[in-house]
Amino acid sequence: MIEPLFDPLVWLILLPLAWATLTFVLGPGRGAWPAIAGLTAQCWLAFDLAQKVGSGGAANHVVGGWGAPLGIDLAVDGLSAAMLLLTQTVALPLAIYARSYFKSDDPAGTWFWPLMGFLIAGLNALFVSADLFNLYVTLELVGLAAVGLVAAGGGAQQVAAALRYLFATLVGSGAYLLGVALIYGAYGTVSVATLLPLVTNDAPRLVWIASGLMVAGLMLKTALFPFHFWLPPAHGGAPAPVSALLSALVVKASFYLILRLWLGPLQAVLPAFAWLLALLGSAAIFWGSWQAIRAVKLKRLIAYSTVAQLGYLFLIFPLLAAHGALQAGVMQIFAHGLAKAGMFAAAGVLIKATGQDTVAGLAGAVERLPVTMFAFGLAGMTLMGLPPSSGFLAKWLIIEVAQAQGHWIIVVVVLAGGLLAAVYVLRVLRQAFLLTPASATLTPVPRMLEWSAFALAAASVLLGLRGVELMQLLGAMA
Amino acid sequence: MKRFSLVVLVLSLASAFVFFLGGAMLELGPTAVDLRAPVAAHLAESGVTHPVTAVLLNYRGYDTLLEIAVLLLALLAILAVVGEAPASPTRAAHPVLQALARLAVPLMVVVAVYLLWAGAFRPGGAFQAGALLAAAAVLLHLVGLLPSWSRPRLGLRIGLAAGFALFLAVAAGLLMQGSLLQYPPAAAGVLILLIESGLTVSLALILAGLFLFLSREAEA
Amino acid sequence: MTIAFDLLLALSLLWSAWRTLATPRLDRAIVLFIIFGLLMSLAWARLAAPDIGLAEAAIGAGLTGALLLDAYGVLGRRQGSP
Amino acid sequence: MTSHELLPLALLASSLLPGLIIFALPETWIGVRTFLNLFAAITKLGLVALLLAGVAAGEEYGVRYAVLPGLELVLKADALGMMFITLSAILWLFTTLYAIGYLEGAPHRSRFFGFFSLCVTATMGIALAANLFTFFIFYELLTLSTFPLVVHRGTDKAMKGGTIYLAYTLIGGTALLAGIVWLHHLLGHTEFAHAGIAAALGPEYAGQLKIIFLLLIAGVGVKAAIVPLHGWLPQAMVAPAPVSALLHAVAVVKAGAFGIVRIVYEVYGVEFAQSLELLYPLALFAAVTILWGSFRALFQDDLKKRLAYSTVSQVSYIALGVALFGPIGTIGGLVHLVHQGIMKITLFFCAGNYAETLGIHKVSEMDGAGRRMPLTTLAFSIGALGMMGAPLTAGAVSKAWLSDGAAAAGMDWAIWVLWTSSLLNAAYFLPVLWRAWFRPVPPAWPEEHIARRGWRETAWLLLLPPLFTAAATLAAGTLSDSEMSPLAWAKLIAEREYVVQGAP
Amino acid sequence: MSTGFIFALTGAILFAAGLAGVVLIGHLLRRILAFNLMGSGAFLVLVGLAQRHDVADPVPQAMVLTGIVVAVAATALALALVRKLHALSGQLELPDDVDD
Repeated sequence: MIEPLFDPLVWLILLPLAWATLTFVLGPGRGAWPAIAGLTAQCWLAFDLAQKVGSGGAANHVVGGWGAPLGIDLAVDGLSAAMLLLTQTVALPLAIYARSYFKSDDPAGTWFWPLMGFLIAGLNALFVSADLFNLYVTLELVGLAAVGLVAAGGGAQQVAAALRYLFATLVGSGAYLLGVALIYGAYGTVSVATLLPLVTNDAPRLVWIASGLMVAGLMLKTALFPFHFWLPPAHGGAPAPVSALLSALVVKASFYLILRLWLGPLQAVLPAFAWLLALLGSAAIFWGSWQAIRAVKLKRLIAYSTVAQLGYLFLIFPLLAAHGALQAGVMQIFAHGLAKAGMFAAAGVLIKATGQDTVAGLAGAVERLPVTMFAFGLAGMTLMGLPPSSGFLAKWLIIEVAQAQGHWIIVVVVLAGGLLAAVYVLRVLRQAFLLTPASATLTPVPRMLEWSAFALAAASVLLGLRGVELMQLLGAMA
Repeated sequence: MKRFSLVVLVLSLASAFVFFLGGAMLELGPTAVDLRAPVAAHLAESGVTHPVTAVLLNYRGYDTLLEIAVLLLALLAILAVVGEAPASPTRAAHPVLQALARLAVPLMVVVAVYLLWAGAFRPGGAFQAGALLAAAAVLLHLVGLLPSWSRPRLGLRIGLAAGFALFLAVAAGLLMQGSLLQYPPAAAGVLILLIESGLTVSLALILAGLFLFLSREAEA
Repeated sequence: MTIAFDLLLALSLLWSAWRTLATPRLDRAIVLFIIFGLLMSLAWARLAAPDIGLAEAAIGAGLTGALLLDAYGVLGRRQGSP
Repeated sequence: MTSHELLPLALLASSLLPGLIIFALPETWIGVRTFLNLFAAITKLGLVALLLAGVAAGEEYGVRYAVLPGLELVLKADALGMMFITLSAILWLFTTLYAIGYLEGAPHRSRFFGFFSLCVTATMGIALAANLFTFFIFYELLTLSTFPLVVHRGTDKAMKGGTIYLAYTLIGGTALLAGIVWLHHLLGHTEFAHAGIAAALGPEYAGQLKIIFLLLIAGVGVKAAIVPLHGWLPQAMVAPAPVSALLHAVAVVKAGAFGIVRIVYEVYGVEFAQSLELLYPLALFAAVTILWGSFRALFQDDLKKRLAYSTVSQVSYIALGVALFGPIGTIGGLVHLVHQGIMKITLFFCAGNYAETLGIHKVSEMDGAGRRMPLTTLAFSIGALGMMGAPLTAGAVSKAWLSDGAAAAGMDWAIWVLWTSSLLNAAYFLPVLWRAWFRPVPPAWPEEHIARRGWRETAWLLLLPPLFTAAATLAAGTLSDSEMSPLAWAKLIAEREYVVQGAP
Repeated sequence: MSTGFIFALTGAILFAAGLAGVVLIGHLLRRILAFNLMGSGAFLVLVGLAQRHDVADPVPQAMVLTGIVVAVAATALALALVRKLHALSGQLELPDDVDD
C-alpha cells in the first residue's frame, strides 16, 4: 500500500491541473517552462508508479475515503500504468517541441499551454478512474481540450474541422453517458469494482443496449472506420504539435476505455461484439492506408495512416481470450504513439522549412533536412512494422496470437496492412530522396524541432529492442 | 430523393431504438445496489445535511473538481478560438429597462448569496448561486450597463481560476491526513462552504465570461 | 391525477423538442428551446430534484438561451431549414 | 560479458559505430571519413581473423538477448557463418577502397558511406544470426539500408529501380515473416542446429512444414534472385558501381543464398528436407534460374545488366548445390558462395572502371578497351573465364564439385544444366573479351574522364581492387587443396553438417 | 407507470430525436440545439430510470448537475466555433472536407 500523500497516481492528475491553471493565470503565450517542468516531474512519477505496480501489483486510491460504490476509486494496474507512462513520455518531448514551434506572435500558441495541461490531466485521470460516470467527465475534459487545441487560431478550414470533431466527440460521449445512465438504472451503481461481479451474461437486455451505446460512442471517439470521417481534417489541419498529441494519445484514450470495459465490468457482454470490431478494424486498415496512399497533403497522409494504424488495435478483440493479445495491443499503442508523434513532429519541421504541406513539395528534403527525414524514416519503419522497431514486435505478437488460435484472416490482414503502410511511407521517402529542385527555398528551423522529432521516432524503434519490461508491467493486471 | 431516404432511414432507426430501449426499461427488476442508504447513513460525517450537496461536494467531490476544470477549460478554448477583439460598445437600451435592471441585480445577488448558504441543508449551492450571478451580469450587459470583455486581464484571469485553484489546493492539502478530498468530519462543513464560496465567484465569472467574451464580437 | 399531469408534461416536452428541430424559423426554434428548458425544470421538480430544476432554469434555459439568442443576433437571420 | 560474448558484438560494432559517426560528419571532412572507413574495415578483418582461428579450433562464440519473453536475439559464430563473414569482410575492404576512388568529388558521400557501413553490419548480422528471428531482423535491415544506396543518385531512374527493389524485397520479407512466426508457433523457438530442428515435429505436421518451407524459401529466394523472383536485380543496376559490386555481387544476393543454406541444413535438416521431398523442386527452380539468367544475359547490351543476369544465373549454382542431396554437392554450393563473390565483384569493379575512365556502359562500346586499359581488361578476362569455369580459375573448382555432387546424387540432368550454362556463359562473355582485345581502338571514347598516366590506365584506387580480386580468383583455383582455401573450409562445414547425421 | 418511468421514456425519445437531429440537420445552430436535446434526454433517463419507483436518489441528481454544467460548457464552445466559422467564411453549415 502506498502512502496516500506520496501516491504518484494522484499527483499525476493534480500536477497537470496545477500547471494548467498556473499557465492560464500567467497569460497568453506564457508558461512553457512551468509546463515542461511539470511534465518532467510527471515522467518521473509515471516511471515511479510503473515500478511500484510492476513490483507491488495493482493499487487503489480511495478518493474522499468513502470507497466505491458511494465514493469514487482511482485504480492503477499494469495496463493503466503503461498508458500513463506512454502519455508522459510522449508529452514531454512534444512540449519541448511546441516551445520552439509556436513563435510568440502565433495565435495558435496563445493558450496552448493551459489547454495542453488540461488535456494531459484529463488523459491521466481517464487512465486511472474506476467509476463509469467519472470516466464520462474525464472524456469530456479530454474532448473539449482537444477541440480547443485544434481550433486555436486557425482559419476557416481548421475551425470547420474543429466543429466536425466537436460534434463527433460530443455525440460520442453523449452515447456513452446514456449507456452509463442505463447501467446505473440496472444496477444502482457506476463503480467498476462493484459492477464486475454483478454483470453476468444473463444480464437484462437493457445492459446489452447500454454496452452497445458505450462502445459505439467510444468507437466514434476513436475514429474507428466508418466513424473516422472527423479525424483526417482535425489531425491533418491542426498545428503539428497538436496533431502529434491527438494522434499519439487522445484517440488511444477512448480505445483504452473500450479495452477497460472489455476486460473489466462488461467482460460478460462485450465479447459478443468481438468480430464486428475486428471487421471494422480491418476495413480501417485498408481504407485508411488507401486514402493515405492517395493523399495530396503530407499531414493528411499521416492522419489517414492513423486511421489505418488504429485498425490494428481492434484486431485484438477476437483474440483477447488468449494470453498475448493484450500485450500485442499495448505494444501497438506504444509503437504508434511514439512513431506517430515523431512523424507529425517531423512533418511540422518539413512544412515550416519548405513552406508547403504537400508530399510533392518534399523533393530534396533528404539533402536539406537529413535529421528530420531520418526521423521520418525511423517512424515509418515502425508504422510498416519492420524490425527492429516496436511496430515489428506488435506485428509479431498479433500474428503469433492469431496463429495460435487459427485466425488466419487476421494474420493476412496484418501482413497486408504492413505492405500498404510501406507504400505510403515510401511515397514520402521516395519524394524526399529526389534531387532538390532549383526553385526550392528553405526557411531555417530551430534545431530543437528536428531533434525532438528525432528523439520520438528513435524511441519508437529502440522500444523494439527493449519490450521485456513493458510486457512484465502488463503482467501486473488487476 | 437520396436525402429523403436518409431521413426515413435515420428516423426509423431512432424509433426502433426507442422501442427496444423502452421495452428493455420495462423489464427491469430492483437494482442490486441502492446508494440511498449509505448516502443517508454518512450524511452526518459529510458536513452538510442536504444529500445532493453531500454527493456533489463530498462523496463525489472529485467529479465536481474535474467538472469545474471542464468549465474553465471551455472558457479557455473559447478564448483560444475567438482570439483578441476590441470590447464592444455597451448597447444603448431603454432607460426603463436599465432602471429595472438596477433594481433586479442587487436582488439577484442577495438571492445568490442565500442559495449559496442554503446549499448546505436544502436545494441550492454554488452552481445555482454562480449561475444566478452570471445571469445578473448578462442582464447588466444586455441593458447596456456592463461592456463585454475584450481580453482576460490578470485580475480577471485570477478571478476565473481562483475557485478551481482553491478547490484543487484543498483537495491536495487533504492528502496530508488522508486520501484525496477526504474531509475530516469535523472540518467538512467549513471546508465545503469555503470551497463553495470560492466556486460561486469563479463560476459566476466563468459563466458570465462564456457570454461576455462571445458577445463582444457581436458588433465587431 | 399526477400521472396525467406527468404525461401532459412529458408530451409538451416532446412537442417543444420536436418544434425546436422542425420549425422553419430559427429565432422561433431558439425560443422553443428556451421553453423546452423551462418545461425541463418543471419535470425536474416532478422528479423531486429541485436542485436540478434550479440549475436547469438558470443554466439550461437561461444562460444557454441567452447564448443562443446572442449568437442568432450576430449570425443574422439566415434560416436553416430542418 | 566474456570475450566469447563480446567478439560477435564487436564484429557488428566495428562497422555500425563508424557508420553512425560518418552520418554525422560534414561532407567536407574527407580525410576523417576515409580514415574511419579504412580503420573500420581493417579492424573488422582483424576481428574476423580472431574468430576464424577460434572457430577452427572448435571454440563457441555467441551471445543472447531477450527482446520479448520467449523471443531472443541470438548471435553465434559458426563455421558456415564465418565463411560468409570472411568473404564479406575482405571484399568490404576492397570495395571501400574502390568506392573512395570512384566517388571522388561526388555529393552526399557521408550519407553513402554511412548506409554502406550499415549494409555491411546487416550482412554480418545475417551471417552471425543463430535463429530465424535474428536472421529476419538483419535481413530486413539489409533491405532498408540498401535502399538509400540504390537511389543514391536521386534521379527518377534511380527511384524506379529503388522502388522495384523495395517492392520485391518487402513482399519477400512478408512471406519470410509469416513462415518464421508460423514455425516459431509450432516449435516455440527457431534456433539453427546441425541436422535441423523441424524434424522434431511429428509426421502430422508434414503438410504445414511444406507450406512453411515454401514461404521461407520464397522469402529468401527474392534476394537470391531465383526465377521468377529475380526481377529487381537488373533494375537495381542503376546504383553506383561499388554498390552493384558489393551489394549485388556479394551482400544482398549472397544473403539470400546463405539463407537458403541455413534453412535447408539447419532449420529443416538436409535429410528431413529430402524426406519431405522439398529438395527436388528447389533443385528444379535453381536449374531453371541458372539457364534463364544465362539466356537473358546473352541479349543485354548494357554491360552491368549483362553482369546482373549473369549473377542471377550464378547465384543459383549455390541453391543447386544445396539441393543436391549429399556432401559433395554441398561443398560445391558452399565453395561457390565464395568463388562467385570474388569473381563477380571483379567483373563489377572492371565495369565500373570502364564507365568511370572511358564512359563505356555498353558492350558495343567495348571495342579496343583492352588496348587502352590492359590491366582492367586482364582482370575482367580472368573473372569472365572464371565464370565460364575455365581451368585454373575458382569457377573450375566450384563446377567440378557441383557436377560430381550431381552425379553422386544421381541427378544427371543437373550436370547437363551446368554444362549448358557454362556454354551460355562463354557465349555472352567471349564476345566482350574479343571486342576488348582484338577490335581496333575507336577514334574517340564515349567520354574520357581519366587520362592515361604512363602505364597507369586509371586511378590507383580503381585499379588495385580488381587486380587483387582477380588474383584471388586464380589463387582459389590453383591452391584449392591448401589448408586456407575456401574449399578446405567448405569441406569442414560439410563434414560438420553431415557427420552429425552419420552420412558418408 | 411511475413518474420516474414516464420521464425516463421521454428522455429516451428526446435522446433519439436529438441524435437524429445532429445527424440530419446541416445548420450548425440547429445542430447545437439538437445536441442539447440529446443531452437533456440522457439526463432524464439517468434520474428517471433510477427513480422509477419514485424514491428520490441524490446520486444521479448530483451527476445530472455535473452533466448540465458540462453541457453548457460544450454548447458555449460550439457556439464560439460556429461564430468564428461564420466570421471567417460566412458559412453556417460545415463545408465538405477536401484534401488539396
